[in-house]
Amino acid sequence: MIDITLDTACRIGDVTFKNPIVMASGTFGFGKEYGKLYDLSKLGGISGKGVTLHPRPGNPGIRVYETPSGMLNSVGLENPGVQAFLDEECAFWETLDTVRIVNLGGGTVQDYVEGARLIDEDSQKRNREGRQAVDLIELNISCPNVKAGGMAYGIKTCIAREVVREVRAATTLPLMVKLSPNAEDIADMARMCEEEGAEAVSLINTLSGMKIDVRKRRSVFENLYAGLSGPAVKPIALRMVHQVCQRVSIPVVGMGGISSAEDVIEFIMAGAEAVQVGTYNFVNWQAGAELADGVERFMLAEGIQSLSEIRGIL
Amino acid sequence: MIDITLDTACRIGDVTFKNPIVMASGTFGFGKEYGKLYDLSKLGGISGKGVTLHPRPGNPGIRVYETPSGMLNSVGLENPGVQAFLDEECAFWETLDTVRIVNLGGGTVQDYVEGARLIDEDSQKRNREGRQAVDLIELNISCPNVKAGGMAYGIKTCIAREVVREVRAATTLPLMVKLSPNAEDIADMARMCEEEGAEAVSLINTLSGMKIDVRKRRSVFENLYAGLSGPAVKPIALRMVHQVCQRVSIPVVGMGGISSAEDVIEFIMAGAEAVQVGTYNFVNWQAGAELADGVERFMLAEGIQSLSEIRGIL
Amino acid sequence: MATIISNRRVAEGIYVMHAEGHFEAKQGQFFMVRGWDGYPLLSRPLSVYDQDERGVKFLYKVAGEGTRMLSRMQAGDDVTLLGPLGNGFPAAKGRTALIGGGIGIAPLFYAARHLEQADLYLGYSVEVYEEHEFRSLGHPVEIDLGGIVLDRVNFDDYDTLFICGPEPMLRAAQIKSAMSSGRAKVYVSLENRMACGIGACLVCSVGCENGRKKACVDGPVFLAEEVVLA
Amino acid sequence: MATIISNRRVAEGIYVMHAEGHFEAKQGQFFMVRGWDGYPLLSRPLSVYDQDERGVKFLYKVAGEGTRMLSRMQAGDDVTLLGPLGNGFPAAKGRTALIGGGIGIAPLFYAARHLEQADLYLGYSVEVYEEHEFRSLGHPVEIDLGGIVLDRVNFDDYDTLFICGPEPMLRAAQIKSAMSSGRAKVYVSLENRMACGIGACLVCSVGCENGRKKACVDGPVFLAEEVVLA
Ligand SMILES: Cc1cc2nc3c(=O)[nH]c(=O)nc-3n(C[C@H](O)[C@H](O)[C@H](O)COP(=O)(O)OP(=O)(O)OC[C@H]3O[C@@H](n4cnc5c(N)ncnc54)[C@H](O)[C@@H]3O)c2cc1C
Ligand SMILES: Cc1cc2nc3c(=O)[nH]c(=O)nc-3n(C[C@H](O)[C@H](O)[C@H](O)COP(=O)(O)OP(=O)(O)OC[C@H]3O[C@@H](n4cnc5c(N)ncnc54)[C@H](O)[C@@H]3O)c2cc1C
Ligand SMILES: Cc1cc2nc3c(=O)[nH]c(=O)nc-3n(C[C@H](O)[C@H](O)[C@H](O)COP(=O)(O)O)c2cc1C
Ligand SMILES: Cc1cc2nc3c(=O)[nH]c(=O)nc-3n(C[C@H](O)[C@H](O)[C@H](O)COP(=O)(O)O)c2cc1C
Ligand code: FES
Ligand code: FES
Repeated sequence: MIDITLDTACRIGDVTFKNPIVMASGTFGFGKEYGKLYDLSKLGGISGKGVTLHPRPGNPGIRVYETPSGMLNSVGLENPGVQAFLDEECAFWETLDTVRIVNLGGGTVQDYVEGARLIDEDSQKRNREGRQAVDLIELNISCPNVKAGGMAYGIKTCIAREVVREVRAATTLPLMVKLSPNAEDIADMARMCEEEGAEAVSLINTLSGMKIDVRKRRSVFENLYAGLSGPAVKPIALRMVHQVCQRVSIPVVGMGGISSAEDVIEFIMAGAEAVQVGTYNFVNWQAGAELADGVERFMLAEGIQSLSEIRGIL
Repeated sequence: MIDITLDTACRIGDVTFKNPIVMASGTFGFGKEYGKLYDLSKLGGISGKGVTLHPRPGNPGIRVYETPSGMLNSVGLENPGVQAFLDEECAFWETLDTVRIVNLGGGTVQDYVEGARLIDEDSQKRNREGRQAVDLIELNISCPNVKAGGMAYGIKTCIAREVVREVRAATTLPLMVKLSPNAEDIADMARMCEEEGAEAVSLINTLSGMKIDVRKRRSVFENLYAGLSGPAVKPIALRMVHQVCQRVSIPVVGMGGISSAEDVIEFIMAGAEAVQVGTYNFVNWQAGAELADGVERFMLAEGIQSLSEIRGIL
Repeated sequence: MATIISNRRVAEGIYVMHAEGHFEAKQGQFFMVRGWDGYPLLSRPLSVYDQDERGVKFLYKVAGEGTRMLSRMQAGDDVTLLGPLGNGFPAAKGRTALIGGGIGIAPLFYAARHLEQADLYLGYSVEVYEEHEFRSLGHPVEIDLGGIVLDRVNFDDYDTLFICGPEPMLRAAQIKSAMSSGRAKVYVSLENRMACGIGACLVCSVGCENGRKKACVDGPVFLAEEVVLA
Repeated sequence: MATIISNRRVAEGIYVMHAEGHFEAKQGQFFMVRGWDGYPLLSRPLSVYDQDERGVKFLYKVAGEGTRMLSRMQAGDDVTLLGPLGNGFPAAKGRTALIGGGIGIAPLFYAARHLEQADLYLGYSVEVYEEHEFRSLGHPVEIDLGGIVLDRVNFDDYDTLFICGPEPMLRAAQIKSAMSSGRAKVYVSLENRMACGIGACLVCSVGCENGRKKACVDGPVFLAEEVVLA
């Protein structure tokens, strides 16, 4: 009998994930709810619900609409604000044996920077007390840029550069920038993040989509457009991850529609260091644990000892 | 009893479609096959399989792969060339009581222009003989631009402008430009087409996507990426059509995932003059006829007499 | 995974599914239900219609793709259930009425079964179903067919009201409540669209007087005066 | 729409569906089949296994989502059929053998039923099914379980060969044919992925010596020497 030790570890800078399965921002709360359904230490990591400097009520009206193999959401970044997150959720995060990622949104560069600074200070304070709650910041640049007339930072590289640069300067925590598939040139955007010193990029956020209620003759969503996620978008997400991996040498965290261990492997073969899983949490409440196991089963079946053997094989 | 006459007509320049249902290029051959399944005069129009100046064998290897609520195709513009199309298919097209659209692809600007000129000359010749086979040219700018290192014309407005301008100058037939959802800024692209004198734009072509065979450890497609279509992409397509309709005043023909009469109405409410139906032909072999009927039923049920009452209502 | 014990049609487009398992659901709680793998994507929230030693029952209406697929399932098939979820009905105080409109009657049966006193008002639009079951509970049952069931209830006759039904009915109940003496505490059960069902995604958010709440964990039962209906 | 007369399991993961209708299918033709509305998206191509006064039969293997859904359908359910499609087998000349590997045996039954003489070679990997049916045709039947069925056939003993099976088997047949005397005309039936099934979309394209052909209308049956297998 041969004893095989599988190496599923993934790395971003100095942060090590025990496996490539990270729960995606906005679909997993801050982990508490799913933590009642399974052991979160099965996971490579968790990206918390997106937080902004100031609390936000999110969007009014209908916030979810199912589409063929996908869903549109218009949560609109409802969150209690960075400070409340630090005060109320981080005690729980301190107890977790998995990589903890704060997803940070904003409206002005100043908001982003201020938010990052608060997180950084809190982190240093905890560190001095021998505690840690946050391992990584995920900078969500899909938020509307108040100055640029509401167009998201995530669309034009030149507009996004400023926010990445300033946030990079504001924190010593490892920084991962979450890219929008609505970007004009997502590979270019990723390259910019690398240039500005980000440790990693993650993609894709939701694709801008629309649903019209033909009887009411108006958009289902008060915000007109909403964000598409789920299996429907996977082919697009995989292509974008592959494109980005050709352009940067920092780690890339891939996501978009993942709903099986094979999907995870596809992203890794396309070059991703790790993946995130969003909508699939709603389909399978054990998603994280089952995908982590599934990846190991796949490796055993295919005789793969370390994910590095297949990463970026395409 | 009140006698209601429904007005389902749509217009592009001087061309009138009896209803908004047009069959999308590449999914309907040149109409002969589906013509055996139902009466093509039920349709607003037909856009033929894309043709290029020179015959093309298309891509080797697997050409189709099903994805959740969508499909990836990598046909690669297999076609007999413009001249063969004119010689072999146009006699049949002359007999059709529906709007006939030639979908024209190319690799160099010269190819596009030469192709357009051939179609134009043929059209003038037939006209002199009192015949007509082609009502409209649909210029497919998603083809790789040989000069720009294989990047599709459809991505950057400045690169596409040349081909639109030159083709516009090469033909007196009404010109519709088919836009790619992979464009950096699709509304900008549409605006450029309007500026260059196109009579209409149509969108969306397929979204670039990827599928990896995890056992073979390579892309399913020899061409690496392939084009995603079907219901999965509808929310994205609808949003793009709405965005484009906000930017141009020429008619917009919307498509992407349409598979019900309600889907058709959504695109019209988003501002489309007419729609095209692609992948749904594979799902429902009577798609064209049934959608045409379905639109009328919807109008009756909702008390709509003319599509202009609801067009662009959002 | 729960095995289906039975799944029978009780009226045109209306079914009762009995699924095996030991759940300890409270009155007014719900489950996220799916009877398929990946398509359709989301699970469907269904209220507890009844619960017995063998399992849980759902009374549901075929509204679209998901419920249509549920309706085609048969005894022996497996259904995936997450729950019981939600706050459920609070303890009823004093004279109590349960008012249901359409498929909104579903959560009232199990609630009524646990109440010593309750007046039941059931509103149907085209066909009456499960009347016998409701009557067998021994409470007074008033049936309305094709009318407005709320019109049959004098809010001031009661201390507690549980109301379930389509949104226009809930809005009407809010108005009626505001115009009444205020004797009755009026509770409504909302049917917001949901994704996770457990409080993690915020898509089911309800505008409340003091900020936003989650229909799936803070609800689905809310004080009528507290929620802002769109 | 065709009503299902029966749909029975004949081996692990193998089913025979009998669907009502008058079709006049030729041997070797196929239908595009769907037993659902929109999901999964595409219809599934299935060969004619047999045809009688009541309808058409398919012998199919559960390979993925679509065939799994077909396997769950029951007598009385409706299935959507487009067909018969494709060229079918040509007239067989001289001594003829029909060789099937795995579910590739499906189109051979109906073909054999219409031949005066035919030697049948059926290759199975784990379990033999429909043996009785094939034997009842009265032709010699050689069964291979777990081996390489092609090895049992001497191509030079025949004038016509119809071969159906997985792609590696078809490639092996091409090689074997090229190395034989050339007496036999060797035909293979391809199983390319399809979308429209009627020649309109070009996704089923087959590289042939003289240009590209469409598996759905120019095939699925081709001369082995003519096609380029990937
Ligand atoms: C807490 C709660 C309890 C419920 N209890 C019952 C019950 O006991 N019996 C019953 O028949 N129905 C009940 N409903 C409504 C039921 O969930 C919907 O009718 C069902 O989800 C429709 O799904 P569908 O696939 O048939 O329709 P589709 O229209 O195809 O559904 C598309 C999507 O919209 C969502 N959706 C559509 N209508 C509703 C709705 N009214 N409420 C919530 N989501 C909706 C679906 O969940 C799905 O994600 C309840 C809803 C909630 C929130
Ligand atoms: C002309 C022809 C005749 C056939 N006759 C039979 C038959 O008689 N009995 C039988 O069991 N099978 C037959 N097949 C194969 C059968 O079509 C596939 O097994 C089936 O489509 C798989 O669908 P799925 O949803 O179960 O699998 P999935 O893997 O979920 O299918 C996903 C997609 O890939 C396509 N696909 C997957 N495998 C194949 C394949 N081998 N061939 C073609 N498309 C595929 C499907 O059609 C679908 O679009 C035939 C194929 C062709 C082309
Ligand atoms: C309900 C919902 C809320 C989301 N909220 C956030 C968010 O706050 N911040 C963020 O960066 N991404 C957010 N996302 C995007 C996801 O993290 C992820 O990028 C996207 O859903 C694609 O992955 P999936 O297809 O696996 O869901 C949200 C997605 C959903 C469905
Ligand atoms: C098999 C296939 C072949 C296609 N070929 C062409 C083509 O030759 N020219 C073109 O402009 N678009 C082509 N398209 C794109 C369609 O015309 C349409 O833009 C796209 O499929 C989106 O619409 P749908 O979701 O309704 O299919 C093709 C699409 C498919 C699925
Ligand atoms: S449904 Fe996810 S929070 Fe309520
Ligand atoms: S499947 Fe469409 S041409 Fe053959």
